[in-house]
Amino acid sequence: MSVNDSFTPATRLAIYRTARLINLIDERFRSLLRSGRLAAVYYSPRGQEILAAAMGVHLKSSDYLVTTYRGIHDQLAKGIPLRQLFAEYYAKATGACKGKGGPMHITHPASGVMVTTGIVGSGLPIANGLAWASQLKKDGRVTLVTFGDGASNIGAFHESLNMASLWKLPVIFLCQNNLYGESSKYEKTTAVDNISERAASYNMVGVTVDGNDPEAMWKASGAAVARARAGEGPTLIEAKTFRFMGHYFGDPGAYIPKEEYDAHMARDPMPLCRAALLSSGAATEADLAAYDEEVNAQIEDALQFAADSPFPDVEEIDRDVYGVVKGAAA
Amino acid sequence: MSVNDSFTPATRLAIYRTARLINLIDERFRSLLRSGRLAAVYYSPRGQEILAAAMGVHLKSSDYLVTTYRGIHDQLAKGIPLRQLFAEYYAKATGACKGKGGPMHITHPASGVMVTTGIVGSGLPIANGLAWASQLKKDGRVTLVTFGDGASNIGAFHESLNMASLWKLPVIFLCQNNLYGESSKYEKTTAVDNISERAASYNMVGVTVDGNDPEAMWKASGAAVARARAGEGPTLIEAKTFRFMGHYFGDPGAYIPKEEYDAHMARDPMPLCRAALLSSGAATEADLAAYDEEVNAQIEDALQFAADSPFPDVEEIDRDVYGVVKGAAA
Amino acid sequence: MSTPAAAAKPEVITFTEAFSRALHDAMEMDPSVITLGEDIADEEGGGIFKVTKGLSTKFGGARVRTTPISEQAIVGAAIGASLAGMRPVAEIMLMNFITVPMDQIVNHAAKLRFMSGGQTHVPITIRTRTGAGAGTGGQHSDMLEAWFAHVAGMKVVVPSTPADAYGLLLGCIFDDDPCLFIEDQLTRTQTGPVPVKGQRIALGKAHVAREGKDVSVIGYGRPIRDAMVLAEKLAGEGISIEVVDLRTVSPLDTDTIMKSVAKTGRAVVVHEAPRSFGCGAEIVARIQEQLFGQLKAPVLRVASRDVTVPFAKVLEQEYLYKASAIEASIRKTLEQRASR
Amino acid sequence: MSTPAAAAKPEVITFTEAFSRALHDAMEMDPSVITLGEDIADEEGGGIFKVTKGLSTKFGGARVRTTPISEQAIVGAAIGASLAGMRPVAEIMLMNFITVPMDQIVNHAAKLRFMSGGQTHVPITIRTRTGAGAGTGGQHSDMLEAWFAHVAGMKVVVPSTPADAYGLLLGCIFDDDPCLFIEDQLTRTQTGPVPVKGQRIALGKAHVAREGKDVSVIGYGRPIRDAMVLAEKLAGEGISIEVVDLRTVSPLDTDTIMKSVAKTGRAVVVHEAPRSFGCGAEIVARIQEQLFGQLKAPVLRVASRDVTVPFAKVLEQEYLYKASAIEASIRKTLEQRASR
Ligand SMILES: Cc1ncc(C[n+]2csc(CCOP(=O)(O)OP(=O)(O)O)c2C)c(N)n1
Ligand SMILES: Cc1ncc(C[n+]2csc(CCOP(=O)(O)OP(=O)(O)O)c2C)c(N)n1
Ligand SMILES: [Mg+2]
Ligand SMILES: [Mg+2]
Repeated sequence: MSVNDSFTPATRLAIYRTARLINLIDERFRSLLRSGRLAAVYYSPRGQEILAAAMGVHLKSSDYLVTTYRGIHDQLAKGIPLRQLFAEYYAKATGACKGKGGPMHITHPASGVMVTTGIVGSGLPIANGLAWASQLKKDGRVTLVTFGDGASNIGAFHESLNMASLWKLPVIFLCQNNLYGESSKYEKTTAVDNISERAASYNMVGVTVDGNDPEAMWKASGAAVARARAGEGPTLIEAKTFRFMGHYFGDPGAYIPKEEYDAHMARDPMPLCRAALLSSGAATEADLAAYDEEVNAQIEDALQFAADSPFPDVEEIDRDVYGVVKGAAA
Repeated sequence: MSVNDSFTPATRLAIYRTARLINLIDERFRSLLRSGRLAAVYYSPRGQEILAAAMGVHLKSSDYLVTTYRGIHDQLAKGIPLRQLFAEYYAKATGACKGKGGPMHITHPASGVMVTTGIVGSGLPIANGLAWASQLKKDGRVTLVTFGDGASNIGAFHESLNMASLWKLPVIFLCQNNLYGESSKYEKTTAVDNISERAASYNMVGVTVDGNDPEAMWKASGAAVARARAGEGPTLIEAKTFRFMGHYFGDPGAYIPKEEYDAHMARDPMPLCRAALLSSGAATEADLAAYDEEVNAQIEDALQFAADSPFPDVEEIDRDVYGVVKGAAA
Repeated sequence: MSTPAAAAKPEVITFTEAFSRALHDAMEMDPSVITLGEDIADEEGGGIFKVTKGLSTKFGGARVRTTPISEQAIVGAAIGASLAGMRPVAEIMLMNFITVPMDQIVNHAAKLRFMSGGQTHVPITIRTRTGAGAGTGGQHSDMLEAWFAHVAGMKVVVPSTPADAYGLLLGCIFDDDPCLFIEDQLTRTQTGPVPVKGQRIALGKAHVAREGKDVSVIGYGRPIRDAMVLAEKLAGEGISIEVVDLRTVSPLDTDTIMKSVAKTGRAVVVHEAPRSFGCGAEIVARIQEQLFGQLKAPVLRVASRDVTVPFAKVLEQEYLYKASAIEASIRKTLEQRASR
Repeated sequence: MSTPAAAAKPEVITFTEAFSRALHDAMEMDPSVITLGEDIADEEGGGIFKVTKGLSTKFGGARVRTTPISEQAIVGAAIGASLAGMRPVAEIMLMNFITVPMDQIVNHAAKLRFMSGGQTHVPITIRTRTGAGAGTGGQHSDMLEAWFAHVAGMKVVVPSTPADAYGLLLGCIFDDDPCLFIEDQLTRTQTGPVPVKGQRIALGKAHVAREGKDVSVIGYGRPIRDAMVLAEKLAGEGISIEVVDLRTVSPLDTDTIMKSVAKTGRAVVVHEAPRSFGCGAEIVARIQEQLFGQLKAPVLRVASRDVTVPFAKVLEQEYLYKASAIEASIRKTLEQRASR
């Protein structure tokens, strides 16, 4: 895609479809958690569907993704298969990580999901390495690493952006600024008005964009991907968004002022995208209803697959510790 | 001092005197090292005397200093007594640290030298803590932390400046940009034209100044100290300078292009300051010669003190491990 | 000591309440006590585990600071403030995140007293939380105390009851050396008798939690709770277990350990951390060095498996040390007669 | 093996040459081998210790990269590149600086294979250098191998001769797990026989450096060189020492250790790191667990003192483990008869 490509209704539809997939799966997971039919620490992406989808349409499955505990939207936008994803949430042997990693460590190289980390900021240095390998192999791959606003205050962020710029690495730093880190407000922990301004510390291109606006996010993402593929180096994208479901599932979110929450809710990107799509004529109510049915069927299938799958054998505990021989255990 | 105070010949003289003290001690140490009469890893401050002196005249002994392995100029500008300093270099029981810390860990609270670290960038987080304590006690102290250009690429730098700005701490981050980190050129490791530009990432005041120009350095330092004392928060000062003696004593410095080296040498700040001082009439050749004699006498005294002092008792090894009881040894 | 029975008694508190009370009482007693960490102020809900709830409201935002996600800056700020005479308590939310500020802790907090020849010291307390069993997987469950026990200058403390948690946390805060205080996330709602307000427990002293004559069970933290239950059960069979709760893992109270094992001649060492190169090895090594010939059986270790903490419950339980293994080891040391 | 005699032989190389040759040969053999670290390229002089000299000129700046002073980014870049099929060798200039990238090493490099269920793995080698005796003080001398030995998924390697250094470094580079390779800064100019080009030494296997029947001396790295000298000397007195060089500290080759001690019945464990909670404790613990009753004397440990490495030579020497202490311990285990 070239930066001048125009944003078509078809593109909006593509973005909506991915975002809606994320949206429906998130809704389902939260209802399963509420009813106790799923037991896992869960970090909802509710509110951040559009930005992940708008970036996702620019990426190939061969491109690399490094994400975080709040990463299910990134993983789905990257095309991870539902069955392995769900089975991992259910700690089943058929899960992407055989139930050994769990939701916080989803990995699926076939779809380019290389690392999901539970440590704030730690994905950035690793993303540089994936991009360095692509630069050496000239394989044209782009590495996308996503993280939050809070992560922009940790040392690894600084070291990584400096190195990526010096080495002109094909990497995209996507900061999903949802205005909170756990229960801490952005202003209380981050001494800069826009995180994208920090790119200047590394002679790097930095842009702030409304992550909830499909067109704006699609343009910014496309430009960054094009820059990386052309060997012109990294980009820092700050996608402004909001976290509708608190930090983790069950977080009462009492620290968020009601007016602030309501103001964001009034601009929930999902219904907005849906409305724009309908008015653009790219899809009808019927089309979207049909799509929901299609997705719900996939969800049912994946849930059934997870339910029918066995838990890992106890023997699994000794596997994957070392490559060849089992390690340090006496 | 207020920012508008003008730079007088008397001030230049005060700066020269401190810088010359540093200069003469450094010359002496290097001759002692050459002749093998001193055995220690030594990081010469040659070329960075003026910036340390120009900052030093603004500080009280009650202010705090956190410096690095290349810190003898900062320590002398802060007023550390020669006897304890030299004795520590000579690993004597009368040294500031009883010979247990050595040149890389010079500590002397009475003159405000709180920490000297051998770990790049690690002084910055600690400086914030000293400044936090001053803020809580309202004791009006300022904390100065010095570090190199290379240190501006490590994570601790980023975390520290962000926190200092958020908390409006009375701390001054003095980056002594001597254009090299060990044998690596600035451009190869640092993706920004001026390190002071990084202050913008933290809504912090950042200035780049010619550290070898007494007036410019004095003005920038004075403004930063005034800002800190007034409770207006931290400042990042990037003092451009050069490292004439390589990274450590004995470093052949083959990685520095001759033209580059010569160009800097031609602007050696010490003779320039001396000349300006004489032409300003603030001092005569005779005055400066007398001062050198005075300093050389102090150096002789301190060297004699160090020479006459005993090495620490072997028992010292078990002291200062824990406050009350000796620790983990079986 | 806390036993299941205790949980029934009226006058009890949870571990979380004990941690919280210690912080409140310390800040009340001494204005130089200050605290910092992620989300710890009341504006942020008083901490993700609510241990710091109420502190910022009571003592103000200047002494109780919510920080950015910057563990190096958090520990560094604590160190610096301590050099200026404060007694900072820094919270590192979970122990796996302590891998981030290792330089500040090991190269600075632990060494500054020695390297300065005693001119400065670092009276900080680092509170952190961890422990497997909650299904949080490989990066949120590690017990890494062995690293810090291996660093001279550090003190490492792990409580096994709410009352000890209170007394030991006070002990850390008012100790003049850098202390690492480890809170177990799995037992945080368990209860025990209420501690005496303001009463500190001295660091560096192990506690004989239960006297016995047949086998010494030596450990710290969560497994001590299992050992106390087991001791009660085995007493029914006439097996007399002595439970030695180290409380302070390092510096290690060798005397109390030797006194106990010299008496029993049999020992089982237990901890939650993985077995290999864990703290248990040091305890075993010292016992055989000092009591060789007096031992009636080899000193056995019970610990978790040498693998990454798995997510799946079935695997996580397999990873964890087991109370049943403590019992089996006790019986094994009793069967065994010195084979010479 | 290297003995003082060897140093005299014509065909010898230094440790530094051995490290360097291994890197050159590995990069020549396999284009996926890449390396990064501070000042390592020839433009910067080929590394502060010259180990990487010539690499960037020979293999180009794309594969041999001088980095900023950013240890987290250095190790992270190595991890990421390894996930994409490369075999990165990262240099952490001195071991005390490895406290900075601990999160990348412990939470990521060591765990990704397990947490991904084997879908990814991290074949990186982290070369670092350390060791006391050079007068560099508290922040430039620490032996921290015990930390990494306690982390499942990591391999820890410490060579005791130039030939081993070459073979083991190749072994690390071509191993499919994250390896920590520790170079001793004090002996780097010492020499030993030349290794066979391209010949790797398998990880996880200890090496009986000298056979003997009276006492097993077990260790790794620098102290093994002392042990070999001592063994030669004591042989003159008719004392037969078996020297077991672990080579790989973790995973620990328990079989070779037990085979040796089962034969001798006496063991002295030695390492440079401070004694308490060091790797020696694990070795002692396993020996007494497995050979209880067959031991003729307690297993003794020789190690450095539990303090910060001091600057003053007199104190630094007092800090360091001593060859004389190894000899004294050997004699002590020989005097002692099981006191029952
Ligand atoms: C190094 C580290 N410190 C602290 C934590 C605990 N923690 C987990 S998520 C989180 C907040 C992160 O906020 P942000 O980066 O904005 O991402 P978001 O959760 O909002 O998507 C914190 C502090 C952690 N996982 N790692
Ligand atoms: C964390 C860490 N990494 C690497 C080193 C090794 N080292 C010591 S000084 C130095 C260069 C520092 O350069 P700079 O910050 O510019 O300071 P300068 O020496 O030029 O004054 C390096 C890499 C260290 N001491 N600490
Ligand atoms: Mg956020
Ligand atoms: Mg420099």
